[in-house]
Order: sequence, then C-alpha cells, then structure tokens
Amino acid sequence: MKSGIFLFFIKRAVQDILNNRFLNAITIITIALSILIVSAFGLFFVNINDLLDSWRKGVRIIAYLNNKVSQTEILDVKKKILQIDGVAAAQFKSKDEALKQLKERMKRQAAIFENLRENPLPDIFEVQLSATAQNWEKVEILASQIETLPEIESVEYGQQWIGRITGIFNLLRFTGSALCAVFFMASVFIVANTIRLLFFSKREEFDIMQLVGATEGFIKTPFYIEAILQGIIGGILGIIVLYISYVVVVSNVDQGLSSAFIQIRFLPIPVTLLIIACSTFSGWLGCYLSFKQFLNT
Amino acid sequence: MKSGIFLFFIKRAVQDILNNRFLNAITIITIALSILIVSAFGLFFVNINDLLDSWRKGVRIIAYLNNKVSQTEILDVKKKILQIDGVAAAQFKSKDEALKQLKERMKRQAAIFENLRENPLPDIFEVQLSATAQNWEKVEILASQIETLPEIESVEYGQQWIGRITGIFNLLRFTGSALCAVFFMASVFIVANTIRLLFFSKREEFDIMQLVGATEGFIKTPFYIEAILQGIIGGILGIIVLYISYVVVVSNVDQGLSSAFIQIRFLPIPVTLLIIACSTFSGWLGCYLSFKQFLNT
Amino acid sequence: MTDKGNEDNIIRLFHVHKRYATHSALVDISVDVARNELLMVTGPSGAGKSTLLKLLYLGEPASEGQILIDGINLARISRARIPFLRRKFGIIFQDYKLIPSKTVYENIALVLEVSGYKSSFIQKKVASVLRTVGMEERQHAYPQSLSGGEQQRIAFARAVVGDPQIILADEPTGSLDADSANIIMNLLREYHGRGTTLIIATHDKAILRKTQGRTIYLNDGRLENKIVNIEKKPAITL
Amino acid sequence: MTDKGNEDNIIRLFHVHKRYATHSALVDISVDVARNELLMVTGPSGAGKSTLLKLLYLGEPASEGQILIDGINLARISRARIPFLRRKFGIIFQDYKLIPSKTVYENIALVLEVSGYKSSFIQKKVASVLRTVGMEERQHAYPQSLSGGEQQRIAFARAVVGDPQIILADEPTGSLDADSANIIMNLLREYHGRGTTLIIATHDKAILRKTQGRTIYLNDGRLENKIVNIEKKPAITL
Ligand SMILES: Nc1ncnc2c1ncn2[C@@H]1O[C@H](COP(=O)(O)OP(=O)(O)OP(=O)(O)O)[C@@H](O)[C@H]1O
Ligand SMILES: Nc1ncnc2c1ncn2[C@@H]1O[C@H](COP(=O)(O)OP(=O)(O)OP(=O)(O)O)[C@@H](O)[C@H]1O
Ligand SMILES: [Mg+2]
Ligand SMILES: [Mg+2]
Repeated sequence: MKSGIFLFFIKRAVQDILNNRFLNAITIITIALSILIVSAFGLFFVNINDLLDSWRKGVRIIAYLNNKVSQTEILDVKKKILQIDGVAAAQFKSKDEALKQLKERMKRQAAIFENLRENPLPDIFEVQLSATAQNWEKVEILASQIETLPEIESVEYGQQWIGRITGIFNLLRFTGSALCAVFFMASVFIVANTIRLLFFSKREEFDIMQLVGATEGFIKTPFYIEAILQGIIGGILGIIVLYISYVVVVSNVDQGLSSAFIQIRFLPIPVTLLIIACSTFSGWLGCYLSFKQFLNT
Repeated sequence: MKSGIFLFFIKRAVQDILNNRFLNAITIITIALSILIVSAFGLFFVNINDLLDSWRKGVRIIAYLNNKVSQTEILDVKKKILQIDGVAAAQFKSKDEALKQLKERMKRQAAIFENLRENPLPDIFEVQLSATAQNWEKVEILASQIETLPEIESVEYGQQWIGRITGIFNLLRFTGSALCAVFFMASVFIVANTIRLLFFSKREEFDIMQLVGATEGFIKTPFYIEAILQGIIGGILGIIVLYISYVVVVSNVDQGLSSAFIQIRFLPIPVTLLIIACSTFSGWLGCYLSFKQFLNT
Repeated sequence: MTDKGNEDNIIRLFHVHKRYATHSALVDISVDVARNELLMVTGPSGAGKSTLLKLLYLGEPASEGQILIDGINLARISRARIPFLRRKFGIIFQDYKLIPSKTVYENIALVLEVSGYKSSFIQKKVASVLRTVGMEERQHAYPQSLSGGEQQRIAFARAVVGDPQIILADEPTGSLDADSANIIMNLLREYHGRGTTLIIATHDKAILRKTQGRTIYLNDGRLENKIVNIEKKPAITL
Repeated sequence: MTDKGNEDNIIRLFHVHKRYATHSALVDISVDVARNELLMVTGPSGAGKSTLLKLLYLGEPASEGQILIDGINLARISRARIPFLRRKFGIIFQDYKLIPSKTVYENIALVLEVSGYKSSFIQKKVASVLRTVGMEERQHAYPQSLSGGEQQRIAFARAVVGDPQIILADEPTGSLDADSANIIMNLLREYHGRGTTLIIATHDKAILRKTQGRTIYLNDGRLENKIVNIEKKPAITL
C-alpha cells in the first residue's frame, strides 16, 4: 500500500517533469551549471593543493654532526632523531658524499675545490618530516629539538623559503577554502532559487489541489521528488561535463607538462558523491522554501 | 516625445519590478550570486597570477666572463649584452663580490673558503630578462646567444627550476583561463535562465497585451529595461559583496602574511566594469531568449 | 464528529462577517442549511455570493462569527484537518479553477486520487462522469483548449465525481446554453434526490424559477431573506 | 485600405475553416458583416462561437478560407501590422483575460497607452468608463479580488475604452445579474448607435430576444443561418 502510493508519487513527479519540459530543462541546466562551477573549482583547488604538497615534500632539515661523532655512534644518533615527534625519516650522508654532491652542484666554481687538502665538510643527516609537521612553526620547533642533541653541531633549513611557502600556502588554502565555501553556498542558493522560480508557476496548481482536499503531503511529495530528481540529474550532468572537460584538458596539457612532476587528477569519488548529494539537497531546499511560501492557507 | 515614451517605459519597468518584488528579489540574488562566483574566481586568478609573476621576475641568467676580459672591456660587454633582444638589464658583479656572497650563502661550509690562496671565481653579469622573454624556450635561446659572445666563458640559469615553473605557469594559466571562461559562460546562462524562468510567469501578460493591440516594441521595451536593470543591480551587488569579502579577508590575512612579498589586490576597475557589463548583457540575453520563445503569435 | 443538537443542520452560520482590507463583503450573516436541503443564493454582482461559499470550504477565514460544518467549528479546525473538511464538498467554482497543466481526465481523477482510491476504480468513475457531461471524447484535452461551456461542464464533473456530502455550485450554468444548462441542473437535482446537500449561487432567473428550494437573497453583503421569498414564491407557481 | 466594392462590409468571411489537431471547430463559414451592423452569434456549448471571434482578431489563424477585415486580408497581413489590426477591435473575452498583476485601472489604461495617448487623456477616459460600469471605487483593486461579475464589467470597460470600430463581445453578460446585464447591453447598444460594428456571441435567450439585429446560429462548427432566423423572429415579437 505504502509503496504503491510512493510509486504513484514518483509517477506524478516524472509526469510533471515531462509535462513542463521547457521549464524543467532550464532548471536542470541551471543546476548543472552551478554544480559545474563548484566542482570545477574543487578540481582546480585539489590539484593546486597537490602541487603545493609536492613542493612542500621537498622541505627537509639538514642536521650537521659534530666532528667528535664516531662512525659507530651514527646509528644511535639516527635512532634519537627518529624518536622526535614529526620526523618521518632520517638519511645519513657522509662528508665525502656531501663534498662530491657539492662539487657537482657547483660545477662552475669547481676550481674552489681543487686546492682542498682535506674535506672540511661535516657528516650530515637529511631529516624528512611527517605530513603534519610540514608547516613553518613545526619545522622551527623540530629543528631546535634536533639541535639540542649533543651529537649535532647545527641544523639548517630553508628558513626564508619555508616562510614564503608557508605564507603562500596559508593564503591559497584560506582563500581557496573560502572560495569553495562561497561557491558552494552560492550554488545551493542558485539551485534553490531556480526551483523556487520554477514552482512559482505552480502556485495556482497548489492552490487548486488544496481546494479539492489534497493533504499537504499529497501535494508536496511529488514536488519534493521532482526537485530532488532535478538536483540529482543536474548534479550528475554537471559532474559529467566537468569530467569530459577534464579528460580533454588533461590529454592536451600533459604533453606540454611532461617535464612537470605533478599529475592532474580528477575529484575523488567521495567528493563527487558529496557534490551530487549537495545538489540534491539544494533541490530539496528550494522545494522546501517554495512550499513554505506558497502553502500558507 | 521619444524621451517621454522612454521615461514611460522605464516607469513601467520599475513598477513591474516593484509589483513582483519576490520574484525580482530572487532573480537579482541569483544574478548577484553568479556574478560573485565569476568575480571571486577572477580575483583569485588575478592574484595567483601576480604571485607567479613575482616569482618569475626572479629568473635571471648568470654570464661568467672569461679571465682574459680586462676591467676596461667590461662596459663594452655590458653594451653587447644589453643589445640582445629580450634582455632587460645586466648587472656586473666582480669576482670578489661573488666570493663574499658565496661565503655568506654557505655559512655552514665556510671552512672550505678559509684555505683559498686566490679567488677562483670569475667575474659575472647578472642578466635580467624582459617580461616577454620570461618563458623557458626564450630563456634558453637568450642564454645561448649570450654564450656566443667571445668575452663570455659560460652561462648558467636554473634550467630545471625554470622548466618546472614554466610548466606550472602554463598549466595554471591554461586551467585558470579555462575556468574563467567556463564560469563566465555558466553565469551568463544562469542569469539568462533565471530571467527566462522569471518571464515565464509573464506569458499570460504578454499574450493579453498583444491581444489589446500592443506592438512588440511596446511589450518588449519595459522588459528589456527590467532585465537589464536586474543584470546591473545583480552585477553591482555581486561585486559589492566580493569587495566586502575582499576587505575582510585581506585585513585578516595580511598580518599572517607580513613575511610574504605579494600584495593582494582587488580586481582592476576595468575588469569590474566588464563584469557588470556582462551581467547586464546576460540579463538582456535572457530577455531576448524569453521573447524569442513566448512571442510567436 | 456530529453535534447532537443540530444533527439536521449540516451547515450553520452565526453572525458571520467577512471584511477585506478596503470593504466588507459579508455583514452579519446567519443561516442554517439542513442536511439534504437545496439552498439557492442569489443577489446582484458583488453581493457576496461567492464569498459566502468560500467561507464554507475555508477558501478564506471568516472575520467574525462562527461557522459549523457537520458539527465542526471552522474557526477551531486544525490545519491538518482542512483537507478532510474539503473532501465533504464538491465545488463548482465560478472561474472553474481547472489545473491548466493537467488534462481533463487528470483534473477530474485528482479528486479521487487525493482520497486514495484505487486506480481501476478511478478510471471507471471518471469515465462515467465524463459521459454524463458529454465530454468523454475530450478527456485528453487541456482546459485551455476547451470552450467556456466545456470547461464549466468539466468543473461540474470534478465537483461531483467524489460523491460529496455537499455540493457548492457557484454560477454552475453561466457559460452554458439553455439545453446544456438544463442537463446540468437536472444532474444536480438528481444528486439532491440521492441525499446530497446542495447550495447553488446564481443570478440566473430561469434557474431560480425552475428549481424547487429555499432561496436567500444577498445584497451588498447583507441577507435580505424575506424579500426574496416573497418575490420568488409566485415565480415558481407561474 | 478599404476595398471599394465591399465598402459597406467591414468583415467578410469566405468559406472559412478552423481545424484543431483532433477535430474541426469551424466548417465552411461564409458571413459578411456590414459596417455598423449588430450581429449576434449563438449556438450550443462548443459550437464555435468563440473560435469565430478569435479568427477575426487573429487570435488564431484560419485553417482555410479568406477573412477580410476592413479590406485587409488576414492571411496576408504582415506581423508588424497585427497590433494595428487589433486596435480596430474592442474585445470582451469570455474568460475576461485581465492581467492579474495590474490593477483594474492599469488594465484599462493599457489599451490607451498602447496607442500612445497622453496620460492626462488616459486618466480622464479611464475614470469615465469606470464610472459607467459602476467600478470607480475599485480602480486600484487587482482582478483576482473582484467578483466574477465585477471582472466582466472591467472586461467590458477595457473593450470600449478605446472607442473601437468593432466590438466583439463573447458572452458579455454571462456572470451578471439581470440588472447589470441590462446596463451592459444598453451601453453596447449605445455604442452601436454611435456607429460601432457589434458582434455578440451569446446563448442567453433573454439577450437574443431583447436585442434587435441579425442572429446567426452555429452548431458543431457549421452555420445554420435560416433555421435560427425563423426560430427567433417570433421570439422578438412576443
Ligand atoms: N480577495 C478579495 N479582496 C478584496 N475584495 C474582495 C475579495 N474577494 C471578493 N471581494 C469583494 O467582495 C465582494 C463580494 O464578492 P463576491 O465574489 O462574493 O461577489 P458575488 O456575489 O459572487 O458576485 P458575482 O455575481 O459578480 O460573482 C465584491 O465586491 C468583491 O469585489
Ligand atoms: N486550442 C484548441 N485546441 C483544440 N480544440 C479547441 C481549441 N479551442 C477550441 N477548441 C474546440 O473547438 C470547439 C469550439 O470552441 P469554441 O470555444 O469556439 O466554442 P463556443 O461556441 O465558444 O462554446 P461556449 O459557448 O461553450 O463558449 C470546442 O469543441 C472546443 O473544444
Ligand atoms: Mg461570484
Ligand atoms: Mg465560447
């Protein structure tokens, strides 16, 4: 019985969509467009984030060992470093290795190194940070923690660079998230407003149905179904258009980006589903607001 | 007479907006929201662009002079370098200066330099590039051009770094512009669709006016004015909301960003005007499409 | 639900007023309508006939006074009960109030769907009522494509399809030629014969003359009961 | 503009057909209406009366045949000329067709604004026509807040405010009580007396009986001219 009624309501909703094809097409397109906007920005933001992350991964602390540390003590030092909270890995590099690398890096000034009698460089540890520790304040704290170890002469980390990156990170994260929130809310309201405009043309129908004894549930249910269907369809359409654009863009861009180290990825499935869910919710909200306004008899 | 008629039409348009306050409020809010989306993204994009530009400004070519170049020839070399297309400036740096800087940069490895009998470094020119030359291919070409000068021993430029930056630049520019275009078109359609939904509730009115002998111009003009007014009001509202958000964000962010070298700026006035113009155009378009559909008797 | 003392009066109005922002549409109306009565409401244009009917089905609330429908006080009815109150009525609206986006069939079926009838029953019932008003061929047409009189017949069909306790007919034959009007009036009388309470608002003299029943006369929102009865009674006997 | 040979026939229909998707509304109608004639169109519900009027003001195009209005062939009229054709007519629509978002005053003034009259003239003219239909106090009301008969009177006022050459009145008194109907019919006759061509579609026997003029009878889309005249002429002499 109950499921029969529900089927009847779904039938009525679908019929109403078909009866008002023009209006519904316009509504669904509008919904799809606003979902497209939100999800396109989401996609952009996710990939910018990936990019920033990949840069940030490069942040590491160099710990210089003092000369007194013997070959045998090195493992102990490593253990101590690894025990510090926020350290992900520590890689030992002997003074000879370091000199070799330095020579390589400074090919042009190689002349400098020709006159060396002995290697003046210290042994070092390259300390990699865990993801949570990759912000400026954390890096500073970590660095000073490492420096307090007796075996460590001094530490180095690209202070200015990290400062810069952190500032930009914060700015991007902040404005990006703010934009996401704004876009999201704007879309919800656009979708809801569109549904309201759509249902405005139904006032008469609502009124007449009430006059022939329809309960509010009887009137509302099919329209809620309709609004939700439109939200779902619009949301899915928006995501599909985004995906197609994504595929086209990626296939064109990746050649020019072969040298780059980042890979453009699509929105993760959960995010996609969340977006569609929000589109659906917006449809519901528009319907709710419409009824709140039109059905006050 | 003509201006009298026009005044009459404006009066009718304003009256219609006031008569249908609810619908018009919803329409204007929707327009404002989509303009907000476009302009917010525009603002984001403009500032990201600024950021990228400020980084790119740092790209320079280091030209190492060979030992045979005497102090007197240096001015000649500078002239030659400056004559190359794409070079914006060239700054001479003597070998002593270079060593001093190197020592400073490599404080930790300062021990290396203590044993030097003579300065092994060459004199250099730091070559700054003009804005148009700041992409990877151009930099390479310029570098090889400079290298062919007899007085130049070799050149150095952050190949990998520039490659990276260029790839990311291109990607950001490309997707950013694409997003701008998508957002823009989406907004135009959202605005137009909103106006269409609004005017859908006017079909009856259009019909009746036609039946009592109104010309199409008589019917359309006030609605065009109405749609254009809505476009303008919605556009301005969107920009105002963006500006307020901008001021709030900037005043909150700038403290945390005191270390950063970029300054967040608002959209340039011409862009703002363009956005409002487009909003207006979208209103017009929606009106045009509505009439195309409803007035075919 | 039924109030014992007034079991025979399905509709009772006590000193009912209806005021709009600018003026009064009904002033101090007190009327009882017995179960299965046929009451005619007449009066000039703007007298308040439609307003009176509107108050009964809660199309508008009364500004003052009490209205009892089948023992239910309309001033105290809960929002959720209103649809059930309205199902007691079959209403022919003066302006038909057909849903433009639904076909003739759908418009009529709606009344039965609202009450949760089975679709096979609905089909049979709607087909039969369409046949009685001679509109079975146009069941898939939309209201706008019907002539005025055809729309009015559909409005009649929708009003009676649910076999309501009370039929409110507001100018039910205003757009009909004499023959069609007679058919509709005879159908209404038939429903009356089967026990339905009938209230007909009209200014059609021919109908007033030909229809047996009490007539009340509204003028400028006021009841002028006696005057009409005097005026009309001889008209029937003519 | 005027076709010499038919100067006295302001409206001419030659073998006009009107077909809708499912059926024919008018079949082979040929009628001439003389300048300043008063023509009545009658027939049962759905006969095609409203459709016939609709063809005249190009509310719908004819499916077949020729229609000449004041010498203009409607089949060949350019889109831009249609509004000017329509200004020859004053139309009382069966369903009134008042603009719901405009007040009574604005609805009537619209007809004059459309033709570009000065606002001081419009104000005077609208006020005067509102007075004649007894609706001057309701000029700021919206149509939905008017009773059926009041709306019909506004529809009449709008039809005549522009002093049109031809008045098309589709059931102009269907929602009016006898007194109001008489007032409206007398006003129509007055316009006729001043030279206006008048076409009235109605099935109100009282009006047909009381109004002098030619009557044509439509049945199922066909003209049954002679039969009506025989039927009616004696009615008038009664
Ligand atoms: N919503 C409203 N707002 C203001 N006035 C209204 C409203 N509805 C009706 N009226 C006024 O109340 C009075 C009574 O209206 P009602 O519709 O009851 O008249 P009626 O007797 O049915 O007339 P008719 O025979 O013309 O249909 C009229 O003057 C009308 O203008
Ligand atoms: N747009 C349309 N589409 C299909 N059929 C139509 C349309 N308009 C009118 N008809 C049909 O054409 C026929 C004639 O309609 P018309 O409105 O002319 O009748 P009428 O003589 O005015 O009747 P009434 O007295 O009831 O107003 C009717 O059967 C009607 O259903
Ligand atoms: Mg009424
Ligand atoms: Mg008709």
